[in-house]
Amino acid sequence: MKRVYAREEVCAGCKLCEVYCATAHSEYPSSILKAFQRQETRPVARILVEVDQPLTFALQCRHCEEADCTQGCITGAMTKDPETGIVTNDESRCVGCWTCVLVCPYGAIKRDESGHKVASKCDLCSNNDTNPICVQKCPNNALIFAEISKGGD
Amino acid sequence: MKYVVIGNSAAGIGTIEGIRQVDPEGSIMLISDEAYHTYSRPLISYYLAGKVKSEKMYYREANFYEKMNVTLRLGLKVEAILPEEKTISLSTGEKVEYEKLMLATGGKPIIPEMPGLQLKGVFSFLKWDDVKDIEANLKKDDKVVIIGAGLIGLKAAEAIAGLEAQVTVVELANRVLSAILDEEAAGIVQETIEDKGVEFHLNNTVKEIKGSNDKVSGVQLQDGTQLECDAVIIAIGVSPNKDLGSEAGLTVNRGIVVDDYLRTNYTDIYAAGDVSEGYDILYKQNRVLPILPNAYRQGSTAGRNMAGKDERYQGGFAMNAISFFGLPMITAGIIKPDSTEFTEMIESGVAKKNYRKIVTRGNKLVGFIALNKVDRAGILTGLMEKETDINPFKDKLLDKDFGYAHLPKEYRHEQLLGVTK
Amino acid sequence: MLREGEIRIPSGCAISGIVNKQGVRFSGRDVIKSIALMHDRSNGLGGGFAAYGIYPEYAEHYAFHMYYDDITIKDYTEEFLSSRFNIAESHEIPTKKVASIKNSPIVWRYFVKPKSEFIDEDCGCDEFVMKIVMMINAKFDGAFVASSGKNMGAFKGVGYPEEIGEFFRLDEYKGYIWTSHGRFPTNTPGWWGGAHPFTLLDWSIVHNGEISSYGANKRYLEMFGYQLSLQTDTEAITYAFDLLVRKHGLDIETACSVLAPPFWRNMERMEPAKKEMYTALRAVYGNLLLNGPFSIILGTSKGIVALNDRIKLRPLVAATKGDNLYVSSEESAIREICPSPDNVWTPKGGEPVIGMLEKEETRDAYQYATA
Amino acid sequence: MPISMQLPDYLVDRDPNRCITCKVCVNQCANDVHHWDKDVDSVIAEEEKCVNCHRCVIYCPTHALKIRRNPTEYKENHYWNSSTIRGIDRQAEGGGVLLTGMGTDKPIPIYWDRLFLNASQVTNPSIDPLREPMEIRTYLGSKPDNVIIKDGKLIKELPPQLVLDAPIMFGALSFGAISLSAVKSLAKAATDCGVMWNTGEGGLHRDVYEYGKNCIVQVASGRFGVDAEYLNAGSAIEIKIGQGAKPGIGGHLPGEKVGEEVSKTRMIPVGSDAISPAPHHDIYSIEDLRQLIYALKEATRYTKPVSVKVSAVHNVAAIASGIVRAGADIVAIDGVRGGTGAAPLRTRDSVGIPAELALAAVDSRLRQEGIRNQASLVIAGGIRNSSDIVKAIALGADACYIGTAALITMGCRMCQTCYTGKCNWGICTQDPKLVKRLNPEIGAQRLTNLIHAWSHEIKELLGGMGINALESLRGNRLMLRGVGLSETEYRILGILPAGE
Repeated sequence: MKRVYAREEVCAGCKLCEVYCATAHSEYPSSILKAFQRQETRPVARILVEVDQPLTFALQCRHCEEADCTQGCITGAMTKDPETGIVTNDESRCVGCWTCVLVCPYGAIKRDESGHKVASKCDLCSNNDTNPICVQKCPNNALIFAEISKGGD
Repeated sequence: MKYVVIGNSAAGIGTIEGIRQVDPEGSIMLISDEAYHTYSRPLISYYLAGKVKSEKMYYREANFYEKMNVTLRLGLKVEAILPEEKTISLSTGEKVEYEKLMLATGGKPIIPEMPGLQLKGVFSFLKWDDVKDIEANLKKDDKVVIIGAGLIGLKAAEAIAGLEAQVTVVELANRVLSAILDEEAAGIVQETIEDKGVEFHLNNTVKEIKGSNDKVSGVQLQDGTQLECDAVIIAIGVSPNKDLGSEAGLTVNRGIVVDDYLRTNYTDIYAAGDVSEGYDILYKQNRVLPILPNAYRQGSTAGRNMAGKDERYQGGFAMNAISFFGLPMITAGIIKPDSTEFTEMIESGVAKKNYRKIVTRGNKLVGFIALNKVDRAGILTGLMEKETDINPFKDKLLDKDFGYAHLPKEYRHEQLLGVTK
Repeated sequence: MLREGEIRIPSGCAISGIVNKQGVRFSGRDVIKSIALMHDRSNGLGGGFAAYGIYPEYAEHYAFHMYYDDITIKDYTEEFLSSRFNIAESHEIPTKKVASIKNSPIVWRYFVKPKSEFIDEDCGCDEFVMKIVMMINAKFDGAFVASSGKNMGAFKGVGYPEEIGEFFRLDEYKGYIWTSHGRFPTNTPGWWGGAHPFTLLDWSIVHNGEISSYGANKRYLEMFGYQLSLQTDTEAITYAFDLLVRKHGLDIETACSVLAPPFWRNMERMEPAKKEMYTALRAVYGNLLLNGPFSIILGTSKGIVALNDRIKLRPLVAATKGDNLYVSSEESAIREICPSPDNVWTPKGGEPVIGMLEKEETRDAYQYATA
Repeated sequence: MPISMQLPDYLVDRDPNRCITCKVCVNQCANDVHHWDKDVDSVIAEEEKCVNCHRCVIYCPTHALKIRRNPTEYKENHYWNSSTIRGIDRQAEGGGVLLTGMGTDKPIPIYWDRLFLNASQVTNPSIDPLREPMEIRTYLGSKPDNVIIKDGKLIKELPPQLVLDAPIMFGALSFGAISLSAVKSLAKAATDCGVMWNTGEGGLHRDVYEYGKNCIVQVASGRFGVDAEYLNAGSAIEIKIGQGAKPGIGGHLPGEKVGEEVSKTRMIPVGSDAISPAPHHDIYSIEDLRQLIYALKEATRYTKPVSVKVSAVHNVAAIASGIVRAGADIVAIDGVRGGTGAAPLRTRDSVGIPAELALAAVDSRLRQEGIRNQASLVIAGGIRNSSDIVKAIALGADACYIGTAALITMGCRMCQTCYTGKCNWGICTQDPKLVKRLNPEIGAQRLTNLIHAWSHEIKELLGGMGINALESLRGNRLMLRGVGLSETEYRILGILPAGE
């Protein structure tokens, strides 16, 4: 499947991916200003920029083939779509137990406590075709959305 | 039947999903003594607290069995397994032949012998029916004594306190959550819970449940303290529900003993989940690890093996993510080592209820506690699972921004740029 | 008003030329008829002819056609000429009164050879004549050398070309090559020297077009000692041929491929040796590339070459009939004098049409009545 | 500490209605202008550090930022104006030579803008580059006066030439002054566009050897990174005598910029200052230059053209003539507006002459001497756009170097603080956290776009003039007319006033 890969050698560490991701997954997906100013709680980005200068890179759910989060999920909210391969969290079923946070080896699942507590994670902007918002908006092409075959890399 | 699965919880469901990954056709029968569509046991406290409604209790969608093409036999018991005949007999008198059998019978509550157990108002806290019972009997301002300050006991305490009942917890150990927390962390948790009006009696236990008119009226503690109460919840723990196995001649220790492929001593019979003793990669021996992720993984691995794969179960270790009254914590592995081969690193800020502890053995991470700041704890779990050499970044492990940026480039690239898992 | 040499004057034109490859000499009547057909391509402000083989009796002398504004400058120039040349013959060029031709200069003809003291290894006769011609044209105010080659001459002036032909009585001359030019300048003071053809030694050029590369061509030629006193394209083209063929020893066809080189992309497809040659020519002589629209007829004593710009922005048609090669701006102007040619074609841009004499001797075409 | 007299040059306008405290400005400003103050949960600015590089402005996702010139007025004084006063303040407090970066920003007459191009009307047709071939390929190198052909074959092959698909080259920008990302961008773009890039005096990093075919390797007075492999890695060699931004002085790359990679590439120890002497100490005279030219030709077996680059100074025409006679195949003239990573302000603004006049003078002089064919002429120093190039070629240049324009293409905002090494755009810095901000793929793509765009424009302009081959414009000063110049300037430029 296509995944988002970070190219740390050109990541400027600006964290604009976080801003755009948070906006896209907020109550006001088309307006940064509204998302950050009107939503009661600050919107949570589902991508995370790690910084240990000069190293920076963005990291988000890897949509694992054998996803620990889906296996560990106590409610069955976290599932991997057999067609698209996208791992998503059904927030209506999630109870915020953080087992997924415990098992995700990438640390890619965040706690969103803005509403009822839920695990918040990358959903590839709900598609496996067009570029997710983080890829679209990365000002330095440090994120790519691509299929890398096994043994490829 | 080609496959028979006994048990309708995480390990059983994992088994079915595992089988179906490999064998979309073979007939599957699922047998459970609970008459429910598969539901999530860890959610019972949420149910009791009213945070999760009935319709959200289910572990899989309504058409799950249909989709998986599973013959369902709910609300009945397996009386016996006849390994030689590859047959099981049911409480209905039926006999069912199997080619492969999964024992995912889970655990049962540990109920210590004491007077008064038969009284009305004594509950255990394991199944949905248990909390439905409590829900039906509990009134506002009732006094409830909970025996056991482990995960179950405290989840019960949280739920019941939320129902405006008065909760007292009695625990034999010197601290709450003694299996997953050390003293300092436990102290923080206890304080948090006490702030919500829950009382604790540590280093103590209930000696006798007292009653009047067949109904619970109080308890007497070991130290002589008398507590009035309207209900007692026994939440000491669970033990493997292994009798069916042992009676059939399966090798049994604390739980049913399985090999690396989750087979019992009868190669057609598998066991997974809370009933079994799987490999613990930290202790390097088989242990009962009654936690949900472990149960599911064992189940699905066993399922694939039952359907013909030859997949080694990588092993697991104890790990828990839980929160009480908004205080989250994640712990894993060995958190309170008792020998000098371990090293501990601690960062604590009690005021903010932040506490982090790292336990290492040699160049390996073998356990941690994260209180409050639990974000990205999974990275640590991953390092434990992969038995990664942590020496190059050991001093960063407690940093608040610890992440892949601090891991060696090769590891980082392999993990993030390769195909994942 | 500034005249040629003081300012560049763009102009449109008609051109026509005939060569008999057997060297048979024929009257100027045909070429006049041909150019006259294209009357509308001129505006009466310039016309002219070049003819080869017209002075067989003085074939070894340089034939100077001189235009003088007045007697004073004529005397002065003649004195100068006498000092540098042995003059075998000089006379006024015979003319006829034509109503529309006005303000004609004094037109005089000299057959000369350089005095031997001016000739040495470094400076042969041709080189010497060229220098003198350039000097007169640049510095002798009121005197102009219209042509200076051997056994050839240029006849040009202000007027329609057919009137100029009549004025100079060209039907009375016989030549094996005739080229002609009718001019449509956008402005002109009506200076006879500015009319075409432009000549240098036995090179003559008639040209239709406006070379946008003129400034580059001019500055390049200046590096090799040419003084472009007229500021006309024709002058620059003439010098370019002179440099490439006479001085640098390229053949005419190669010279044409300098003036209208193949496109780089076409060179890419050539076989390596050819590609290397064309690349070298273009890299070295790039400044001689003639850009912008042009069609030209180059006359030499050995034949004619007609050439278009690379993307054929000006018309040029060619035809053959027996030993005759015709080139002209318009097919009608050829058919006017050769109604049924053997072959008529439109040469591609940059592809020269070459009509060289096949033998050295020439003869008169008594049998040649015009067709 | 005595109070500083220096006011901030710029003020940061942060619209509180638009700031979402995302802190992108904080993490992007290498000058540490922006800070997040957690006590008030807002971002504040230390304006005295702001150099107006626009990094924060462009990266701010809500356009909450504007940078304004500090509006505080000094007492009006045409002579002792604010920049003069500020310069004195800087020196009064710092005591050093005033340093600056990029080309001069002083209002020197811009001759390019006084020159106007011709176009065809009626008497000859303009040519539509979309319909007709339009050729801008350029050969740089010494040309013989004539071509000898026998039996349809070339007798003597051409001396080595550089073939350019457009008359544009990236000027000398050294690795060390600029980042490896910037070098890679230039190298890749030059290769993709069929033009040349120039190492400057920074040597050739291993990662860009693959772009050697489109590279001019420079030999400067410090001889950094020069060995036989280096000389043979490029397609031409350039001896750098001078630089338009700082004629007469050398270069100084401070040791802190000499990291591992710069050290390897320049072949000097890590952390050591890379000092290029003002003169080449083996060239004190023209005959010494000849020796070096031929030494380099020998080292490369006469397979590569040798260029000599000089600053445009007063007698540049005579100097250029000498260079051609010394055997150079290409003469590069860098005018007073040429850029730099670091130069003393006074030198940059006051030394040298404009490229336009130098070019015209050199071209005329070489033609007068009949040696214009012996070397190609490359002009540099402030070429801003395609029409500057077209005008330069009409004045007599064979090709142009672009430096500043290329830097702007890669993101440079001309803040002129290159010498601090804190380039927020990852161009003029060796700080790894800044270097990676310039993605060489994006840099190369932007440069390629620029070259392609300019190529199209050059073709349009040529077509308008009725020209379909660049050769026909070269030195074609009739295509230029001037406006508002003095008689002397017209004479030097060799052009007529508009209307004549």
